[in-house]
Order: sequence, then C-alpha cells, then structure tokens
Amino acid sequence: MLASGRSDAAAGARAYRWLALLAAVATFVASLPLWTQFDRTTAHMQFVERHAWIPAFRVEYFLGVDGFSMPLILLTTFLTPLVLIASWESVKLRQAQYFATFLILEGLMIGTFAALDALLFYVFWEAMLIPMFVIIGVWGGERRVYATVKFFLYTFLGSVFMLVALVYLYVRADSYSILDFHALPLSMTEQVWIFLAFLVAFAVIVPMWPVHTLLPDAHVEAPAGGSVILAAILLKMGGYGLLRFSLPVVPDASALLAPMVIGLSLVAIVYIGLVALVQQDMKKLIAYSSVAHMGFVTLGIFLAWAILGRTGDMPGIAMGITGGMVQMISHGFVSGALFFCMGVLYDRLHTRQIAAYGGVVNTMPHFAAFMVLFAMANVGLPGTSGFVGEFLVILASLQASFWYALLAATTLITSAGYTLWMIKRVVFGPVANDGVAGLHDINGREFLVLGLLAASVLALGLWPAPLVEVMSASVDHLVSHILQSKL
Amino acid sequence: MITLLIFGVLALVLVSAALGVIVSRNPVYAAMWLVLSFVTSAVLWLLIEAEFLAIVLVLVYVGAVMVLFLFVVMMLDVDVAATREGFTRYAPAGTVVAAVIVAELLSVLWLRGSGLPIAQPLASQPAGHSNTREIGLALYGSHVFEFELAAFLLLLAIVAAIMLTHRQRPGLKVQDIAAQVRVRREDRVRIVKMDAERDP
Amino acid sequence: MITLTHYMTLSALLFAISVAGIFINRKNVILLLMCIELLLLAVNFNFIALSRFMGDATGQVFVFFILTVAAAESAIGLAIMVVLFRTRRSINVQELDVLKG
Amino acid sequence: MDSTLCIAIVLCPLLASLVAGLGGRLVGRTGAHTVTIAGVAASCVLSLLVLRDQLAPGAEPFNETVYTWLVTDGVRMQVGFLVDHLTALMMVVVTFVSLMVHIYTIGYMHDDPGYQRFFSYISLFTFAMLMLVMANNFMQLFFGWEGVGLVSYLLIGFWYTRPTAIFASLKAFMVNRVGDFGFIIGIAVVLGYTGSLDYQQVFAQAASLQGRQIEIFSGMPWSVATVACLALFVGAMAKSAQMPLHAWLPDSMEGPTPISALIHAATMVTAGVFMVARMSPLFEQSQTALTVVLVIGATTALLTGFIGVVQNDIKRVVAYSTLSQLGYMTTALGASAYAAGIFHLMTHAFFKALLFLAAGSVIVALHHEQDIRKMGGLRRHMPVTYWTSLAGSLALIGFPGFSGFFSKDAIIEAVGLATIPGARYAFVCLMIGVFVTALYSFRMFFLVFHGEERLDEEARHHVHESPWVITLPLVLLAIPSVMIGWPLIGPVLFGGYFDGAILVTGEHDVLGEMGREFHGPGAFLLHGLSGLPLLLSLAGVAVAWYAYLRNPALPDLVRRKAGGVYTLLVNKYYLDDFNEKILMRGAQGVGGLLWRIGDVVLIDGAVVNGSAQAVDWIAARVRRGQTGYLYHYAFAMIIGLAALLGWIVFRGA
Repeated sequence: MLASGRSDAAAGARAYRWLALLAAVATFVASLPLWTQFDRTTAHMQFVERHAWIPAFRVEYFLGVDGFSMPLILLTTFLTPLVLIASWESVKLRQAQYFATFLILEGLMIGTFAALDALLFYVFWEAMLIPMFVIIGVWGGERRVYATVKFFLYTFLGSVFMLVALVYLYVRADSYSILDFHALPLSMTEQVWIFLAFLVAFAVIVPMWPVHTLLPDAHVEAPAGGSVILAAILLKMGGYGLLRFSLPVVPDASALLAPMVIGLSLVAIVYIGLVALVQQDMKKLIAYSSVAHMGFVTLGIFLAWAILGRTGDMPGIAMGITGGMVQMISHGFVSGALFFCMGVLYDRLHTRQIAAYGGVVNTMPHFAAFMVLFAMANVGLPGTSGFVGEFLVILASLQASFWYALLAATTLITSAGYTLWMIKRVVFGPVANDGVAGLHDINGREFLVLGLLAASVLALGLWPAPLVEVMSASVDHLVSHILQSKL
Repeated sequence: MITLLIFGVLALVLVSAALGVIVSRNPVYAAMWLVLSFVTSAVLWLLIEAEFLAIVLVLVYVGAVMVLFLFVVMMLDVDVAATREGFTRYAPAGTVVAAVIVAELLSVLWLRGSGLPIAQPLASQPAGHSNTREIGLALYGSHVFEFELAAFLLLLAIVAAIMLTHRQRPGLKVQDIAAQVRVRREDRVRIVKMDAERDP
Repeated sequence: MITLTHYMTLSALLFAISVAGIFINRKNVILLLMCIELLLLAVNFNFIALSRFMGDATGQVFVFFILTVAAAESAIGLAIMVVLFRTRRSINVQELDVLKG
Repeated sequence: MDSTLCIAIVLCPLLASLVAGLGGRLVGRTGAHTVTIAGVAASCVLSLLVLRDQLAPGAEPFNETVYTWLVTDGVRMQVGFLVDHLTALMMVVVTFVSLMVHIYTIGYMHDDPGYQRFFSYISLFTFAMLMLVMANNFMQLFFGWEGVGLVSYLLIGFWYTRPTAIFASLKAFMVNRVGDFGFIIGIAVVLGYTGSLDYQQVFAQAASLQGRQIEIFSGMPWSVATVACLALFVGAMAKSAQMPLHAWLPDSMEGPTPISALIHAATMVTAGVFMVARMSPLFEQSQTALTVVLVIGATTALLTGFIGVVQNDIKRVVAYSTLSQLGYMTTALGASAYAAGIFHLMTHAFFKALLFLAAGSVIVALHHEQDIRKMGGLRRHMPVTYWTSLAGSLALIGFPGFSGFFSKDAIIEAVGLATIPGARYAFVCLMIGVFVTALYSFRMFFLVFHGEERLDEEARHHVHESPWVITLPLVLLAIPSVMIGWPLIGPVLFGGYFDGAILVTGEHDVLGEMGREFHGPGAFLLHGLSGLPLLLSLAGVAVAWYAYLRNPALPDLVRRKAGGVYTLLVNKYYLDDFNEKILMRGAQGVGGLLWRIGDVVLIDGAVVNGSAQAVDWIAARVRRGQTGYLYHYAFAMIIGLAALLGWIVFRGA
C-alpha cells in the first residue's frame, strides 16, 4: 500500500535530484487513491495491511488509515516534493544526502501516521527523529548543535514516557494493536498515568506551553526545508497522537485532565501570541506563531468534556475536534509556506533578522504578493485555510465557556499584530538597504512551490467541505467512543 | 590432642608470617614471608586431609607464582623508601578495620553458626579414600564445563601477559612476509628510456 | 580436637591481616598484590575447612578454581606492573591517578 | 431571478480583479481599467435589475444556497445569497459608487506605477462588499467583513514606500481586528444558542434568545440576546469607526483618494450600520444593546465633529465628517430607526463619495497639496468641482431639499421620539452635531474655494479644472446627492419598504410613529423649515462664513483663548496616544516580559538548561570522589564490605 522506507543512490552528477523528485512525486501519485477511493461513510480502518512481525510478542506490521490519518498522509506526500524542489539549489553541502534524508523522513512520517500497531508506531516515531536530527545538525545554522541536542532530548524524553505507557498497555491487552487498546477497560489510576505519559510525549512535539521552547530554536537553526517539514508535518504528529492514543485509549483520564490541557492551550494562544510580537528573528516569529496556532488544535480536541460538563449535550464536540483537525492541515500549508518564504529571503541575504529587511516589495513584487497572502492565511482571514480551523474551534469553545471563546479569539488580534507587523517591516516601506536593493525576484522554481501552496491555501479556505467530509465519520466515531466510560 | 597442639603451633606461625608479609619494608622479605605462610597453610590443609590441594598450593604458588613475584621484584628497581611512606600513619586505621572484620567474622561464626558442625571433630575418612580421586571426579564430572573455562582463562592470562610485556624495540631486524609478497615490479625496478650516448 | 571453629577463626585472622595489609601498604603495588594472595588464601581456608567438615567435595573444587584465577590474576597483575614501570619508572600508587574524574 | 444572477453579480468584479491583477503586461493599463470597469458596470446593471425585481409587487425575498462550505456536527455552513429590499438597495449603492470610483480612478491614478494593481484591488473590494451585503448567513458575512478589511488594508498601504501609509494600514487592520474579535464571539454566541448560522433560522429563534441567559461572571446572568448583540456591535464599532475604535479612519486617508471615497466613506465603513440593520431581529430583543448603540453613536457623532473643526488636511476634514455621519447612522440604529439609518447610509454614500472625489479633484489640480490653508479662491479655476462640492456640502449639512436633509432630519426626529434610556442624551448630541457639521463643512468649503488665493507659486501655474473622467463621476454623484431624498423618503422610511428585511418591535417603532404624521416629502420639508436643526445648521454656516471669510483673525483669537480645548481637539482627545503608548507598547512590553522572563529565563533558563546545569553541578561534585587512586577504591570497597557484613550479622539481632 505505501512505501515505507526508501533510499536512493547518488547517481550521476545531478541526476540524483531528479531521481529524488521522481520518487517523491511517485509517492504522491501513489497516495492519491487514498483520497479517491476512501470510503467516507465509515470510521473503520481502511487500506489495511497486516502481517506478523515479531510473533513472540504479538508485534505486527499493521498499517491502515482512517479519516484522521489519511489527510495527514496526503499532506506529507504533497509537501515532500515541494520541499525537494525548494531545496533544488539552496542546499550546497552534500545535496544528495540531503535529498535522501528527506525521502527517508517522508517514509517514516507516512509510517507513523499509518501504523496501527503500537510498537510499529513507536519504531517509526523514534526513527523519524533521526533524519530530523541529521537535517538540523548537518545543514543547520550556527547554533545547530544546541538546537539539535535540545530537540532530540525533548522529543526523546517525551517518547520514553510513551514507550512505558505502550508497554504497560501491551501487558494489559496482550496485544500491540492500537485498536485493541481502544477497547481495553482501565481503572482511573491507570488511565491517569497513561494519559500523563502520552501527554508528555505528544505535548513536546505539538508543542504545548510550557515545553514549546524547543521549537523556536529548532526552527531557527534548521534549513528551510527542515523547518517546513518540522512545522508542517512533525508538529501534526502530536495532535495526531492525541487523537489516536490519548482520547480513545484513556477517555476518562482525558475527561478528568481536560481542563488542564485546555488551560495550557489557552496559555499558548494568549501568551505565545504576545511573545511572538516582540521577536526580531523572522523564523522565530513564525515558530512562535506555530505554537499559538497549534494551541487551537489541542484546545479543539479537548473541548469535548468541557462542553459536556456545561451543556450536558453533544453539540460542539465534533466541531471542536474537526476544527482541530482542519487547523492541523491548514497549519501544514500555511506555516510550511511561510517557512518557504523565509527560506527564499534567507537564500538571498543570508540573514533572518527582520531589521535587515524592509521594502522587499520594491524588488520582489511577486514574492511580496505570496508573502502577504500567506501572512493573511496565518492571520486567519476568511477565504484562506487558516480561518476554517480557528473559526470552528472558537465556535465550539463558546459551547464550553464564554471565557474560553474570549481568550481563544484574542488570537485574531495578536496574530494580526505579529504577522502584519513583520510584514510591514519586511515587505513594505522604502528600500531599506543595499542588500534589499540587490534582491532579485523569485524564479520559476520558487514560483511553482509558492503557487501550489497558495492554491492549496485558498482551495481549503474557500471549500473545506471535502476535507471535513473525509474526517467526519471518524470524528463522529471518536466522539461516541470517548463519551463512554472505560472504567 | 597432639593435632590440636600442631594446629596451634602452625596457626601461630601462619599468623606471624602473614604479619611479616604486611610489615616488611623490603618486598623481597615480604615475598619470603608469603612463601612461609603458603607452606604453613599447605601443612594445615594436610592436617584435615585435603592432600591434593595442599600439594597444588605448594606447587603452584610457591613454585610458580612466588617465583614470578620475586623475579619481578628483583627485576624492577623499586625505590623502597618511597613506597613505605605513610606506613605508620595508616597503621592504626588498618588495625581498626582489621579488628572490625575479625569481630564480624567471628560473630558470624558464633552467632549464626548453630547449624554448622562447628564444635564437632572431623570424621575421619574411610580407608582407601583418595582425596585426589574425589576432587577429580567432581572436577571432570559435574564441573567439567567450569574446568574448561578455567583452562581457557589461563590461556588468556598467558596471552595477555605476553602481549603486555612484549616490547617492540626500535631497530630490530625482522622479516615482513606480507610486505615481501605484496611487492610489485614497479616498486623495485625503474625503467629509464634514454637516447644512446654518442661521442661528441 | 580440631574443630571447624579453629579453622574459621584462623581464616578470619588471616583475612583481617591481609585487609590491614592492603590498608597500610597502600603505595606499593607489589605488596598490594601479595596481600590479595593472602586474602585469597584466607578464603581458600574457609572453603577447604567447610568442605571437609560438611563432607562435600565441591568446596575443594572451588578452591581449585580460585587457585587458577589467582594465578592468572597475579600473572596479569605483574605484567601490568612491568608495563607500568617501563612507562612511568615507578610503581608508586600515589602517582597513578590518570583515571581520576 | 435565480442564483445565477447573484453569482454573476458577485463574480464579475472578482474575475475582473483577477484578470487585472494577475494579467500583468498581458492586460496592460488600458486592459486593466477596461475589464474592471466592465465588470463593475455589469454587476451594477444586474443589481439594478435585481432591485427592479424586488420592487415588483409581490416579489418575495430571494434566499438560496450556492454551495455547502462545510458540514460538521450537524451544523451546515453554506455560501448563499439573501436578496431582499435591504440587500438590493445596498447592492445598488455599492456597485454604483464603485463604478463611479472606477471611472474617476482613470484620471486620478493616471501617473501611478501601481495603476493595474489599484484597479484589481478596488474590484476585489467590490466583490468582498457584495459578498458582505448579499450573505444569507453569518459565516459569509464574516468572510465579506474580513475581505473588505483586507482590501482596505492593502489600499491604505497602497503607496507602500510611505512609512505613514503602511503604518496607517497596519493600524486600520489592527483596529478592525479588535472589532472582528467581538464579531466572531457574537457569531459564536449566536451559533451556540441557536445551533445555526443561517439568518432565517437564527432570526426565527431570536425571540427565545432574550429569555435565555448566559453567565459570564458567575452570579451575573445576562440575556443571550444582549451578549450576542453587544459582541456583534463591537465588530460594527470597528468597521463603522465608532468611538473608541474610530482612530483608524482618519489615518486611512493615507490611501489614494478614490479609496477614501469608496471604502472609507461610502461603503465599507457603513458595513457596520448595514450589519446592525440586518440583525435588527436580534437587536430588538435587547434594550441594553440598543442603548449602548445609541449612546456610542451619539457620542461619536458629536466628538468627532469637534475634531473636524480643527483639521487642516482637506481629506481629514472629510474623514472626520464621515465619522460624525456614521455616528448619526448608528444613533438611528440605536433608536430602532433602522430604515432611517440605512436611508442616511445611502444618501451619505452619494454625497460623501462626491465630497471625497471633489477633494481628490482639488488635490490633483494642486499637485497633491492637501493643506486647506494653502488653497483658497479655487472657485474660479475649477467650476465643476466647485458646484458639485457645494451640492455635496449642502447635502451634508442637511440643507432643506437636499438628500441629506431628509435622511438626517428623519434620524433626529426619530431619536427625539425614542423612549429608551439614553435617548435624551443622544438627541442633544445630535442637535449640537448639526451645528458642528455645518461649521466644519463650510469652513473647509470657504477656505478651499473662496477668499484669497494662498497657493504656492508652482501650484498657481498648474491649477486647472480636472479632466472629464474626474468631473463626470462628480456630476453623476451630485445628481443623487441633491435629488434622491425627495422621492425616496416616503417609501423607504414610511412605506414599508423594509418590511420583512428589518424587524422593529412595537414599543420601539419610532418611525411608525413618525409615519402616522408623515404627509409626503413636501410636508416633511415644510416641517423641517420650521425646525431647530435648520436654524442650527444655518448658524453653523454663518459662523463659518464670519470666521473664515469675513474676519479671518477670529479663529486664531479663539484658538488662543481656548488653548486647552484646542489642544485636546488637535490631539484627538489623546486617543491615538493612548492606543499607541498604552495598548501597543503595553502589549509589546508584556510580550517582551513574557518572552525574556517566561521563556528565556524561566523555561529555558531554569527548567531546560537548569536541569542540564544541575546534572553538571552534581557531576562536578561527584567526580571529586573519583580520585583515580587505587587505594581509595580499595578503601571504599573494604568499608562497604565491613558495612555489608555488619548489616548481615546484626540484622536479625
């Protein structure tokens, strides 16, 4: 069904680039049937592939997709070729290895999203950190070692907790199948511990406040392609993990601790929004904005019990989860696109400081148009994808509490503040210095990448129904599942 | 009774010899004292009819290990004075620790030794009993695997000791067979083309 | 009559003396090695005495192995010492602190 | 009438905008303005057709869904169109003014390098505004709402190399975002308590909202209708520039003048007024909300009018006048005289667009000189501009017979009849406002067109009447500015034109009360002639005439005497300073603090690197134990051995 791990040889002088691109595009084409042949009416796993792997411990090679993982897999396969195209010329050092690393990473990410066996999931999850570690560590900026170590320690620490939880679940369920975990009854004490273990693992990668500080550092030091993948896909693993593990496996503990997660999400939205306002480094600013936007994902996912607690009824629960999911996909496009833009600028002037730019629109009008478009998507303007998720989550959060909605909606102000202030200082204004004066506009290759992303952002914003339709059966199933106590 | 007397005398000799080992200034003397304690021990073992090990002890230790010790001590030019520094400083501490250990060991013996035949005399072996045969049966019977391991350990010790002390002296003339085999024509012969010499 | 108590008391004394020896001869590696031999001897005493008094030959087999290991150990220990002396012209333990943290 | 027509009306400007914006050199300057004007003209014509259909007797409001945006949780969010009398009127106003501005732009932006971009933007704006007014649900309303905000942002910052322009655009967007913040919460409340975003379904449940309560602060239950309306009104306050969210509008004059006319006078800023009128079934459920609307509107009408008196930039005077007029409309809404508000919105759209375009004409003639102290006596050089300006100004001050008279007098009368709390205050404010309006309008008019010429040497040479593409829209706009009040007041205000589109509950129905005494526009005119407002506005004109033509030394004298008030007005009540120094710097300060202390020091410093340092510190202590001396290790082993033995021995004892 899916290619999992692929590597390619550095053949010929430059042929490896085409080879890598061909592989990535082929993967994308291969993943399209997931969309076209997907049965939108069922929440069951589809395209299942199941083989014994380590029979002694009942570990299986068990893959399958549902409405949560399928869009994320498509996002992965869609963005990887773009990352490769974007890195066509900007990477000078060991380019063949760079491309190969991205392909390996792609395979592992797809595997993580598709895995239905917990141990397989864990293996993919951990293995995925290695290419990312290499990408930041080898092709990163000046403080790359610090950033890499921080990134690795954070994620590794988190996933060790997850491993403990998975092994415990294995012992209890006598199976590594995630679906068996879903059906496993657990006591409250067990659930709370498992929930916390999962939360640590997923909160680190989402990332939630206060374990978010790995992200700005990792983003700042990562090469453009690495930032794109990190922001667009890796962060989604956290949200996906919450949906795949935390909620269905330990629903009662999730209910108990939902106020805490909601609190952290709101802190992320408000606090990070303010922090992003004062950043002087463009990538850091976008990284912080990612944290704030991912706060909507966790908020939307965990609203369920707050809604239930207040109204005693279901409306809004599915909307929150759908909003979180849409926000993830949208954030994949928008933050990915913004990091591409940063990469375009960095390729030319080799600095990420906002102060080093000004009046870019004068020399790069096409680029400026794209950048403003993506900035508006980041701000959450209706008609762009950034709006859909935020809108749904804010609507749902009002069902839970007026104050949740109020705090969540502050993002309208803060995100406009930090994003557009940056745009004002970078894109608009008179030409600031000789560096900017010497800029040349984007070439056809960059145009292609940004154009495809812009089209995605607009399409998703103007007509999100197909995406929502794909996930609706899974969302409904999840909602009915988590509202039944497992005690 | 006579055996007890013999035991008392030998024990006294053994303890004195052991003390001699640890207080001797000169390592050579210490080694000699150690030889004495080994031999006395061997006699003490004979006293309780452990003939085989008594003999082995004398052969292996006195005959081999101690000779090695003496050899090394004499070969190395050790500054005796320096190594004896602080002897008196640590003596009290050593004495205290030793006393504690003795007290503890004896208390084990006295307090917890109830299940052991502590106060019983040794049952004498039946006639024709061979200690060597008994050990041999055990060694080559149920413990043969460990025996093999011990052999291997000794081999390892031999190899390790040789490798450690083996010295590569500079300027030593040896054959490098591999290099001789690897050699090619180009390394040895240079063919030069030149015009024939002509008289001017 | 000779009893187990005699032997074990003697062994305890021997053991304590060797431990004290390790303490007071802390500088001289050769003497340290000798003290270890003495210590093993004390252990062997216990093994043999117990083996004989309890009537089980396995104890003596153990002594055999201990002798083997002790021989190997002293051979390698002395070899290390020779190498050490060759490189540092001294076997004073106080100067051997390369492995300190 | 079917949805194809609506789609065509909306898509014509959008496609034109895309062609002009993305076409680049392929389209060219001529192509750009041709295609956009054709697009907007098409949708203007179609809008007129729609209006005609709607006016036909027995015409039903049109309400149809185009496509489903998304379905989640049983809530169907759709994109669709609702066309009733209110919408049809707005469509005509929007497309007509937009068309005029398009034509005018050909002349005004003639030399600008961003010519094509400009046309693309204003067409895009027309699209967004049409989406806003034609929406049949809150989601699409919000789309149009933010869409016009976006284009406004782009157009204010159109001259992106000017630092003041890009600052103003950012400011406009931020202030509007504050409004959207309230707006989205309002939408959320509506959805939360009615389970739908569709106008029809929401309004059908409107009455039930008043009874339900929402507890924002525990122990203080509020009516849901009040919360929803107040939150929605925050959005309207920003978009329609009501105090204290008005600060962006005067700054938005940094944009090109056609934009000021189209967006910041005629259409976008009235979106808030339109929205409140559209939500009348909701607002009627909450007296509290109406009072808030009334008070804020009246305050804005008065206070911003005062500022207008001391401004010297021609466009800023008009801008403050716009603020003040928006205040009038909002006050009308608060008094439940929605029809009067919308009526004023329409007349205002014409005469304010006219005034802006006339101001633009002056600016072009003087080569982008905007200071009215450097003008004067332009009557001779620019006759068309002069006469159209005069028509606009008279309409603005509500001179009897002009369109502004009908709409404004209707508002004042309605507010006078209103009985809800705050109505007296509002009435007084509006009355004073009439005087102030006349004062600043004619102050500007006299300073620009009459009196001595205070032009620069260079400007004096160049001054001439503008080309026809500029004067034609002036004339075309002047016609409705003068005339439109007379025929429309009857049907629009009292003829039940808005029945079904706007809902007014019995006790609030001030217009109904007025309607009982309404006997045709002529009688209304006569009634107005004897009223206090006319006297006040004539007084305002007289004062302006005396102070600026007759005795020009007077203003300086007043300025010196009333120094404190003058400073307050010139500094716009220090609201800008408050926004900038307290809110903006404050947010940055808090952000900086959170970052430097929260992230860098506490999380990264104490927790992340702190744990690493703690390990380091402990390791540094522990490593001292690792001396490397053999005998230390031996010693430790022996001690341990002794201790272990001791434990084994004495454990049981």
